[in-house]
Amino acid sequence: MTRLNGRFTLRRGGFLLDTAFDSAGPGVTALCGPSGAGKTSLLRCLAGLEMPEAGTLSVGGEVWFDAERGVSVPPQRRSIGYVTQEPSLFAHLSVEDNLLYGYKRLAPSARKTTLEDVVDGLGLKSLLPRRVTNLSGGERQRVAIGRALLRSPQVLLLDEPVSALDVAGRADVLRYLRLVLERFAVRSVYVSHDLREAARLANEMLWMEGGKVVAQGNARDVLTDVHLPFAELDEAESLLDGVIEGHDEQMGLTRIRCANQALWLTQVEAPVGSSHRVQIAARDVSLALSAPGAVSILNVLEAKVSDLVVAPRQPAQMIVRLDVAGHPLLARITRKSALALQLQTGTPVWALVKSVALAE
Amino acid sequence: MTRLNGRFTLRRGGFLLDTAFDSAGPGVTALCGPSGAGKTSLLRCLAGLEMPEAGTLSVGGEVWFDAERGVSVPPQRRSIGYVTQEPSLFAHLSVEDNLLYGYKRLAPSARKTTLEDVVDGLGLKSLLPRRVTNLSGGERQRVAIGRALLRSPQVLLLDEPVSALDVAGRADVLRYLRLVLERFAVRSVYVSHDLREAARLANEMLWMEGGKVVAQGNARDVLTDVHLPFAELDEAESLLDGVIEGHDEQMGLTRIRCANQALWLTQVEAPVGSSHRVQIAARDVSLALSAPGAVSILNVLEAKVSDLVVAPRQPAQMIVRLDVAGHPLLARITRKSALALQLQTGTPVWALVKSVALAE
Amino acid sequence: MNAALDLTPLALSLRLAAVTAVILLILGTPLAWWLAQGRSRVRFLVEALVVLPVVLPPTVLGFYLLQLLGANGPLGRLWSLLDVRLVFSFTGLVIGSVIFSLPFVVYPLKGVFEKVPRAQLEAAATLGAGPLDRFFSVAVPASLSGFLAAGVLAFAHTLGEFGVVLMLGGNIPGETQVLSIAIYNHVEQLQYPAAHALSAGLVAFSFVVLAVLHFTHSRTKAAT
Amino acid sequence: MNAALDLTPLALSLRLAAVTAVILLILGTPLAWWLAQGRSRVRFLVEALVVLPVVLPPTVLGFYLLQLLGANGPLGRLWSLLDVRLVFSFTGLVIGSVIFSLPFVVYPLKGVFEKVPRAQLEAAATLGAGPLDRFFSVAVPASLSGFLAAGVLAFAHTLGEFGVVLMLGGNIPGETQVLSIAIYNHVEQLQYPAAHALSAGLVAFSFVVLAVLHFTHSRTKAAT
Amino acid sequence: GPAAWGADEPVRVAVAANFKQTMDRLAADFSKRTGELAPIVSSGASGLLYSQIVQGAPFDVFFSADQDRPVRLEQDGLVVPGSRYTYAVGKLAIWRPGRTWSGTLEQALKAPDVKVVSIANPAVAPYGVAAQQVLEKLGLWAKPPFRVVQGESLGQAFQFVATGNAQLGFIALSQVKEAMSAAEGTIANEVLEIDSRLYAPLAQDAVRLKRSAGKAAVGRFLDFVRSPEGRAMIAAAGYAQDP
Ligand SMILES: Nc1ncnc2c1ncn2[C@@H]1O[C@H](COP(=O)(O)OP(=O)(O)OP(=O)(O)O)[C@@H](O)[C@H]1O
Ligand SMILES: Nc1ncnc2c1ncn2[C@@H]1O[C@H](COP(=O)(O)OP(=O)(O)OP(=O)(O)O)[C@@H](O)[C@H]1O
Ligand SMILES: [Mg+2]
Ligand SMILES: [Mg+2]
Repeated sequence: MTRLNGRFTLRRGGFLLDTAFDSAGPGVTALCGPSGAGKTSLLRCLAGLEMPEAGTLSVGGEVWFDAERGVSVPPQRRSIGYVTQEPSLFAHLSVEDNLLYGYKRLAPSARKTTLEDVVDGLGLKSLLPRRVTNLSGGERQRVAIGRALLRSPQVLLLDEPVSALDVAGRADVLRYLRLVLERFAVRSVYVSHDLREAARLANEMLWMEGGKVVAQGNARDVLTDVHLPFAELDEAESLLDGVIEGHDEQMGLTRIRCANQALWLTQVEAPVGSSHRVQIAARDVSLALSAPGAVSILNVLEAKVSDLVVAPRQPAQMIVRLDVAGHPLLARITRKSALALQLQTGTPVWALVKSVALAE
Repeated sequence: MTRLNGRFTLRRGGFLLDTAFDSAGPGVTALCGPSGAGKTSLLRCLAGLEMPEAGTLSVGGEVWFDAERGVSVPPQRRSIGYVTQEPSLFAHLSVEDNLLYGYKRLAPSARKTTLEDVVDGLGLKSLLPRRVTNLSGGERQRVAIGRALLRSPQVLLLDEPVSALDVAGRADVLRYLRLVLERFAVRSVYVSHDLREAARLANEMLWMEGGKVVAQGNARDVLTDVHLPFAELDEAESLLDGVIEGHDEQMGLTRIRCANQALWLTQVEAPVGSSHRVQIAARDVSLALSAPGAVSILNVLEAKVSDLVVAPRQPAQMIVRLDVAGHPLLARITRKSALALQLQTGTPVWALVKSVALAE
Repeated sequence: MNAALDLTPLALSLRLAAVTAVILLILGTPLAWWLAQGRSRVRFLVEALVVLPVVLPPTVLGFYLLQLLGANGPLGRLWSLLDVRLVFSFTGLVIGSVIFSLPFVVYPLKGVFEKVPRAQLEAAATLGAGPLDRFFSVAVPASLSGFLAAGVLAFAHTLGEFGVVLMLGGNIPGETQVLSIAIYNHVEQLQYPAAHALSAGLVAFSFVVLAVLHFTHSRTKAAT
Repeated sequence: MNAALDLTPLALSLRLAAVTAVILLILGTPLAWWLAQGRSRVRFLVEALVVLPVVLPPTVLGFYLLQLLGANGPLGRLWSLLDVRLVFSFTGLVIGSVIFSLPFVVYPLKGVFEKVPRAQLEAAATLGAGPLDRFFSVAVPASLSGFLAAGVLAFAHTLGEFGVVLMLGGNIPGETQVLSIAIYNHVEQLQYPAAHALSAGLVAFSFVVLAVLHFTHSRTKAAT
Repeated sequence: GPAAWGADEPVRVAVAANFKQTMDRLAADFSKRTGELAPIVSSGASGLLYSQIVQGAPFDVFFSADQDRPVRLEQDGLVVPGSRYTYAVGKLAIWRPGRTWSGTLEQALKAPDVKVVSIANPAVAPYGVAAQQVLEKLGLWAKPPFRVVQGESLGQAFQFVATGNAQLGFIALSQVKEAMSAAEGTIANEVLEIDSRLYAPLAQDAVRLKRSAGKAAVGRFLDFVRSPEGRAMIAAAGYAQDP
């Protein structure tokens, strides 16, 4: 699939973006990092809106930028959709015409989706004839996403695209986004401050700091590496791949087999036998030395401690990496508990998983 | 303290804001609701930026607006600070001059804070001489917050003020905000899509839908009312008031007595005997019928089921309201577990609390 | 001679003003866009250059243009090879008017072009619009009031213009005698009633046209 | 008559252009602000009205102003009670120039004023700035290029203006004989070398001033 | 194009502004009498017309307000040799509106209520030069007891008086007739013709331009202007004839 790789050197006042990256895909690459890390700057370089002093960019083997050879494909000839951090809709056009702006500029054969589909998926029906200047913040963001999708891009750049949406709206939009990205095999770089949100979408994660990508890799590994900044976040979580084993229609639950064990989650519409990824928040994982009795916790996994560190910013907490039949699983517990349980690398434990969610 | 009350009727195209509200204070009133509910419209009415067709507004007994009597105090004479959803900094001014814009327009005696304090609190030191046009999204938001705080307002209106900040930055800003709001007894209305964030700050919550405030009340009660939309959210949580009983320096933990029981949380810098509020996410609460054995869960509370409903949008989940010595506590568990535990109103249970955080 | 009833000068003036305004918008737009959005370091020189036609008295400007474009002028000779006469013809009036009103088109346009949000131009680029497409689909609609201002000023200034037109046109009735010259002639000949009638007519007509234009524009703005 | 060496007309022209530009900015700014941001429904009428001075030939406009402001005119009589003479004086030149260049100030200013972000004005209001304060602290700095454009156009147009000034001023050497009239006289008298010298001087001088202005402005923009 | 001046093209006349009305009448009369096309009359300041002619303006004949410009054109070789002649000699007058004339020129100029006197600009208008000469002769030029305002043309000098901004103006006698014909009402008794010895003669010359060669109507029109009928019309307009 579309591989994104290259390096950029871009100086803007006191800030220096100076980083290499190589993201093989497929799917979504999450781009995270503190405010001012250079996430937006990197996206702008990818989009061709900044002209780095040095560097290269190749997308799916095509060279989009090469400072030395003087190559720079202009933005309009890069197949990108870019949802900027602050949506910049065309003030003189209606919502509908905003949505169609990129669409109209595509050869019909290059159009992968339709206005109807996007409007339905993002719940924009009632907004179509409206002017964009008096949309609410969340409405503006959804229009911007729709506009970028209708451009049917090869690469979709999303800079906190749902920050102004309420929880329910955000879930709806992300669900639709995931669907579209998969359906059309779009590569996407997704900036988010919400790690759970990012993890739900991403195959791969980049962590930026001070203008540099400092950590990068498969989302499952990066997220559960206790030495990387993800693990210490409140929202730290693990991803496990599994296969649906069955549904409990009556209870509305689905059983999924992950790491050779059964996990229950809220029923999903998916056939038995299909592969899925689940995400488990580190804070949702408790540890016990013996199999627990009657608790409301549905999922109990046999595991072994494979790594543990004190959380750098919260010294009362420990981050524990578990090995569940070869799959990494993060748990966050208090140091007091860890001491009481006398945890160390190799200790066999029961992981009590409070909540399991489907990641894809 | 400053009581905000009134009602507004404002028509904008097909949208009708038509609601009454009465928020006694003190402290923060969270304003939540889906995208397009009218949150921003309501703030704009409070700020005096919209002229409702009908209605009144009184703030701390002072009449700021009365359509019938033709009273409308213009925005510049309302003592408000308004952080808008998309920060609108003055493009021709440096960060420092942006921050000082409102400050300079105050009589020195009315200034409650200083540039240094705000700059330190929001980490803006290195940005001061910069022009605002090339700030990152998160930097812009922090400058906007600082500018509003330096106006030393009586009422602070915050429209998703930290949506563009990363998790750590967001926590820092909210901590500082809480400090300032308390120190200067500022009344605040806080729009947020992140309920946990809102709950951490708010004494009172308003839920808007379709231009109306549909639920309103004390944050503790509103949040734990299983029939209100808050409880069904992923981020649903409970607030408990307690007193610090002691610190475990070695483990870095603090013991707090809530609802007559002891809870452990990450050590906080507060003297023994001081009152605090803790927040407990519904998804962090598991239920057991008997006292559990050795688990990594530190906090186990005796409780009684006082109410339970199936989560409206996730029929596989149940929202359980517990009574912990008279204090409400929410738990979210799967229907399967609820059935296994045979929960009903009155069932005595043990609440296993995975994580406790200080709310204020 | 009852020139008050002779409508040829009026028709000529309107034609001249309209043609001039259109040509100026066509020429001034790319120039203004370049001044507003270009990156060249010499833009300030061009900005200064554009204004120079109006620092000279119109008659004097006309005099120099006559030297340049006339039968003995360098450009005049060149064009006469093509059998085109640049002066003492409608062409001459247009050339003179275009040069003389250039700053009144370029400056207002440049002013609004500078305010076209860069974010919107960038958004258009990422949505597949090339520079020209961006200009027409984003910059122009965002700058309508600037175009209106530029067009109105060019039109009005050309209607009232007198010195350049007199010099380059030669005040030939039916050919280059525009309304402003006709009114001037009446005043000069002490034919005040005729002058008043023509002036009042011109002012009233202009007022109605301008008011309608502005009214329509304000409706459009409110509607979109 | 060796007027090429007589610098009085130049000094007078510069003074007139400067005074006119300043007065026009002072008068035109509130008018343009009202047109850009006001809510009145009759704005379109005023927008049309502002342009009318330039649809008349300058000399004819001057003629009517002379009737209005002159000794027998309604305004002239009024002012003469205060012992102020409005015509054949520098005051007269200023009045005429101000009226004649009004649209070239109002339109560019209105153009940029319309683009002052409403969100910034609202932010200023919530930060305690009243309407006037907002105007000076937000709208003006955001509209500097418009002020530059308006000032430049007013200055340049007044420098070159000739008809109104002649009519209201009476071409009194040392008092109301501005440079444009002097140059015209030379051309009319076929004193071409003198005309060329003055024209070249005027154009060169204007070019330098304008270039410096625009250069400084572009630096300021880049710096802030 | 050049084909525009074919044989059946009307005569194109460039005329100094002060003679425009008279020329209009001459042209109309010529056409009425002969049945030929009425000449097209373009007016302007003589100096400007001169520049235009040098640059190839499509004029057949040039009626200047002075002798200087026609001479210059002769020197430039643009004129049919021998065609220059003085078609009119202007008469200077003063106009003092609002009162029937009495007293002398000097008394009028020195009257205390004469605060502003208008003349045509001596730099560009021969009538202005003449007015200056009169004032010089009367010793009123260097330090006049009134302000002297200058119009760019005779027309403007007239307007300053007509609008009441000048109490007295030096005008052309021909303007008196024009003002009457323009329904301004008669001002004849407010006007005093100035003794022609006080100023150099205001001879106005006309020339036939070379480019009119082959256009027979031009000769016929010039003949008409020079004919007794034409001369009578010029005299009636307030001009003297070549002395
Ligand atoms: N011209 C400039 N001069 C100095 N610093 C600049 C300039 N332009 C950008 N910067 C800085 O570069 C840094 C990176 O900006 P960028 O917008 O890429 O950050 P980000 O990672 O997207 O942050 P956020 O999450 O807050 O949006 C910021 O600290 C910004 O202030
Ligand atoms: N002029 C108008 N015509 C029609 N609808 C309008 C107009 N102005 C605002 N609205 C609608 O009013 C609703 C309320 O807007 P508001 O900005 O208050 O929402 P909000 O609650 O702040 O939403 P968000 O969380 O997305 O920011 C939106 O649906 C918006 O589209
Ligand atoms: Mg960013
Ligand atoms: Mg909003």
